[in-house]
Amino acid sequence: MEAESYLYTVGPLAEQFLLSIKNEGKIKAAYCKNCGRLFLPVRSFCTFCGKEVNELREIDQEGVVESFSKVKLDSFGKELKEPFYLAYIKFRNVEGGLLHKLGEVKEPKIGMKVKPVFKESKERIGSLEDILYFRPI
Amino acid sequence: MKTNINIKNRVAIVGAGMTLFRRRLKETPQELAFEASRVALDSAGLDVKDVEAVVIGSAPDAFDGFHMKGEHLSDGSMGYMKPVKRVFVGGATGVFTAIAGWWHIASGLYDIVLAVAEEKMSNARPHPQGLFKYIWDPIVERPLNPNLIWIFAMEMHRYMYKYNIKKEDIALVSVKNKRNALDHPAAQAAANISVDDVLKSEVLVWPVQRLDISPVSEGAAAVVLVSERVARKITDSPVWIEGVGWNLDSTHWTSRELAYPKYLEEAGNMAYRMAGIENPRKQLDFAEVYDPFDYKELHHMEGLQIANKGEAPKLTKEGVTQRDGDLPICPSGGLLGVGNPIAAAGMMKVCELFWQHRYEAGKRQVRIKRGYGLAQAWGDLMQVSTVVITKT
Amino acid sequence: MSEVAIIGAGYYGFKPITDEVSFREGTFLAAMRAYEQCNIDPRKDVDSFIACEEDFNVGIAISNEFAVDQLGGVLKPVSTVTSESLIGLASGYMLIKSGLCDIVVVEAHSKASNLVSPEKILEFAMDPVYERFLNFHPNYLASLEARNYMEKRGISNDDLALIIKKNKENGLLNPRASYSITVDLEAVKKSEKIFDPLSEYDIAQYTDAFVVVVLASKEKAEKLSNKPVWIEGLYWCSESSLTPLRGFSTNALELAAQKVYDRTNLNPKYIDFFEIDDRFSYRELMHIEALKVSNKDTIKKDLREGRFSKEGDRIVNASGGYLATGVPLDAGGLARVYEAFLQLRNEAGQMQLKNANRCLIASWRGIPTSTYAVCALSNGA
Amino acid sequence: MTKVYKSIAVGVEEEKRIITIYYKPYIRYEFSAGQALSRYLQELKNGRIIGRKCNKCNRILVPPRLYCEQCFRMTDEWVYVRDEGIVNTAVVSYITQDARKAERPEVVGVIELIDAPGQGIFHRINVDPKEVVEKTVFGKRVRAVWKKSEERVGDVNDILYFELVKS
Repeated sequence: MEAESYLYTVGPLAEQFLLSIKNEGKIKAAYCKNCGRLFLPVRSFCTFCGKEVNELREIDQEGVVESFSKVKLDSFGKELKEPFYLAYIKFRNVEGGLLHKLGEVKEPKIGMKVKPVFKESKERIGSLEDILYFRPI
Repeated sequence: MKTNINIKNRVAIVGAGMTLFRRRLKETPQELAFEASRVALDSAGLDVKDVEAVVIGSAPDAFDGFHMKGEHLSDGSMGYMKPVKRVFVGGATGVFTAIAGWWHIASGLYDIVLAVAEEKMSNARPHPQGLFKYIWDPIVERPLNPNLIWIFAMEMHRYMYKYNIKKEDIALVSVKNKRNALDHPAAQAAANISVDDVLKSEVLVWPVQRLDISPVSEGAAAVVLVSERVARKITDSPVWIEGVGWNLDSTHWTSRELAYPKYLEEAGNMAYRMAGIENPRKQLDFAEVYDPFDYKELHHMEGLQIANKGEAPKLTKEGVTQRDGDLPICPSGGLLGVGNPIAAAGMMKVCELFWQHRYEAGKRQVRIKRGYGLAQAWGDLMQVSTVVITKT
Repeated sequence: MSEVAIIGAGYYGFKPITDEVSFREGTFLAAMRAYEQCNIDPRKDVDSFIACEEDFNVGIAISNEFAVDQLGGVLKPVSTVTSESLIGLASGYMLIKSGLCDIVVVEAHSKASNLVSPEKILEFAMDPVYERFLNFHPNYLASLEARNYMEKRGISNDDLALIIKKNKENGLLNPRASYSITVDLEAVKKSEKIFDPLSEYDIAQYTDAFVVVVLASKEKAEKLSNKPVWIEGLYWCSESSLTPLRGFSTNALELAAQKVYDRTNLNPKYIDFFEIDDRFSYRELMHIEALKVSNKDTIKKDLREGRFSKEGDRIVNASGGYLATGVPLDAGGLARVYEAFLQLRNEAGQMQLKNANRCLIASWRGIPTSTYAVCALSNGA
Repeated sequence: MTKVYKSIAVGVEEEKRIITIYYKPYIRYEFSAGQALSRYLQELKNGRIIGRKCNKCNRILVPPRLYCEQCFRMTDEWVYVRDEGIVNTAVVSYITQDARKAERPEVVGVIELIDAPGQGIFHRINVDPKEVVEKTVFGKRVRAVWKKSEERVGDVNDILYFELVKS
């Protein structure tokens, strides 16, 4: 009951966020001038105080695993040939966080410190998929 | 219907705002909802903290491309850690969003409610019209590969046949509304065109031609609703919601008389009764009648009893519905002129009530003599209408 | 005394598959039962109808179009609330409180058996930029939350098994509990943790169900029913649908419950039984905490001591909950209202609880949402 | 003042340059037709149109429903109706479902059935588009043209179209 496909715009500030991943290999967070919060995922409004947001700021790239799960089924419910670790990762002084994969890890733990591993810069397209995974520090 | 007209709590509109209406906007649905909400709150002099509840209106999830679209829109609509609800009556949703906001306050449970409508239609590929096949019955209608325009064309042609109405008379609506929209700062399809331009435009589904139709659009619009107690405190010029009405006819449109919208008559009567209006043609100052197609404005004027059956084209021809006429219809420019991001377009009409009553409509301003304005929307399988009546 | 009461409720289905009816026919059968109970004619007596449905759950782009005939609502004020059915109930409640309506019908249904790929529909509710790209089954959002919660509270899979056993066995006396079974704890422990750390036992399955509820003003309720069930208070609340922004929290439920407690001057002690969302076993515990039926320090002990069982002092999900009845999509809230309606009228047969005079219902819209509704019902005793 | 936020409009060409996210959904249904429509489809396969009669208001409902929406009661019996009707409305479509130009124009409309007054069927009508444009087709009598029995599958397309009954 859907269209054949969708082409979503990502919004003006999220576009900057994705471009900074692509061009600088850096995860940045949105900064709300009004309430002073840094937050992820990036959107051009502040969920918490209801004001417009149009600034990104650099953040510590080191994240902390808040939770993880070994993903065995894909979005169709089919078994994956290569299961992977899905994690929820938070960053210092940042509200919210990111969902991503963990790599180079045998036994993940909650509280584990990780950092992003990016694709080669020429392969990056401006997407969260430009990050291959997060690996333990 | 034994609707009780002894409403306990009066409700006022104290702020309105909208985004541009365009074919394609860069913002996400949440961001568009946010922008309209922010502008509406600012115009009311209120902050997100003041909002006690949020009502969201949006048409099919398949357009924006989100299941549970109301959930997706909620934090953009200032709904974070608040009661948020989405209502949905097809194309009639925009006006209905304001009605749902009204009952939050009329119930006495809330004092300040934000009503937001949003639509993003150009996410869907290859064309958003393809999605409309899913509005048809999956078993007895979808297999015929219908296009959305078919049903409207069938209704339009039945209307033309029954009352012997000419296409050139219908085209006058498109000419008027697109011209009115030249004065609307958000307009997408404003233009100075002639009846001839409409009649010569591409035939899509006879009798519907390209310029009979409103465009594919994206955008959002919002109003701030408050209780009488709050209204008296924060503004000298509240716009009161005096009547609300909505009505849904049978799903089986093939067994209904398409030439006349009976459901709109019922919805109108519900709202008129509440507002104490006995003669809409004489008592209304202006009406934002739903006009996704030019014939719909005429059809709806008749359902609303602004014109007798089959006689709306005559009023239009006589200039009554022009902005300087005795009963201006769609002074905003309507969906034909401002654009048609479905739910947002209906809400744009409610915004227009607010601006007109407060003499904030600039060049679009009509004369407020008797005090009443009306906004109406329509949708589903030509089966539902929603009506809001306001008073200065 | 409250101003709005439930005077009739009817259902059809609560089965994994209801191929014998279309969704319209199933709703018609439920509506007929609800109207019969309070002896009303929908064509004459009802002022407004509310259908709770989501397009992608129904399979029609404007599902409101198809909501009207089977309720008896033709040419009446009918509308759709695209949300959890308790939030639809709240709309009916407000329509009556406003003075506009005396009798309002609220309907919700699930025809989940029509859905070929419910997981892809849920993925479609997730954010295209920040969530969908990872291509995982949406239940893993619950997995993340479960691990986080279990670690914080020191709760093990053995503890979750106690909830599974309690609810699935409570359901054995409930004719609507198609998924109720006697539970062998050892088998639960051995089951594969496919949604690591959760197994299939921890996750309620979908069910087909049609529920119709009739609301009335005080005056009408007292005239039409000798056993009205009063709505004492309700509230609903959303945090953010974006999981990475929100993290793992039930703050919105906590706030909704607090509002209901404040408005009704109630606290959990005055409530005889709770009907709350348990679509994931661990979620029952999170919801119990948010409703202040227990707290983070005592939850594990309370669970192990059986305080939430039918014999306990804080009865949770005596109906069997979703783990036993299945999840009827957005009809879940009304399904729980139906269970409470029977209990409060002393009509629950073998399931009947003693002294069931007041119930608190808490519903959730499931992943990826953070939308909750809370409703307090009482029989006025 | 009319308060309008200056959202960012994106042109067709510009859209190719900005970052967008492509997504291919997969959402499928297996609808239960239900008791009334199942029989309807079965009878279409047999080359017949069947309705349900409400013995309270005496209407025959086509397509059949298990319930009468006016009386709110279960309908009472199955009734076959002739595959003939009167054109209630008709239009000429020059576009396809997803708004592309159609190869050839197609006439569709609502046919009010002779044996079930007030009840219409939505279908194709095989008639010269000129008759539609001139509105002469309105009120004319039409009859269903069916697929050959071995080709019928129990679908509304078992009726090819309706055509004018020659008088």
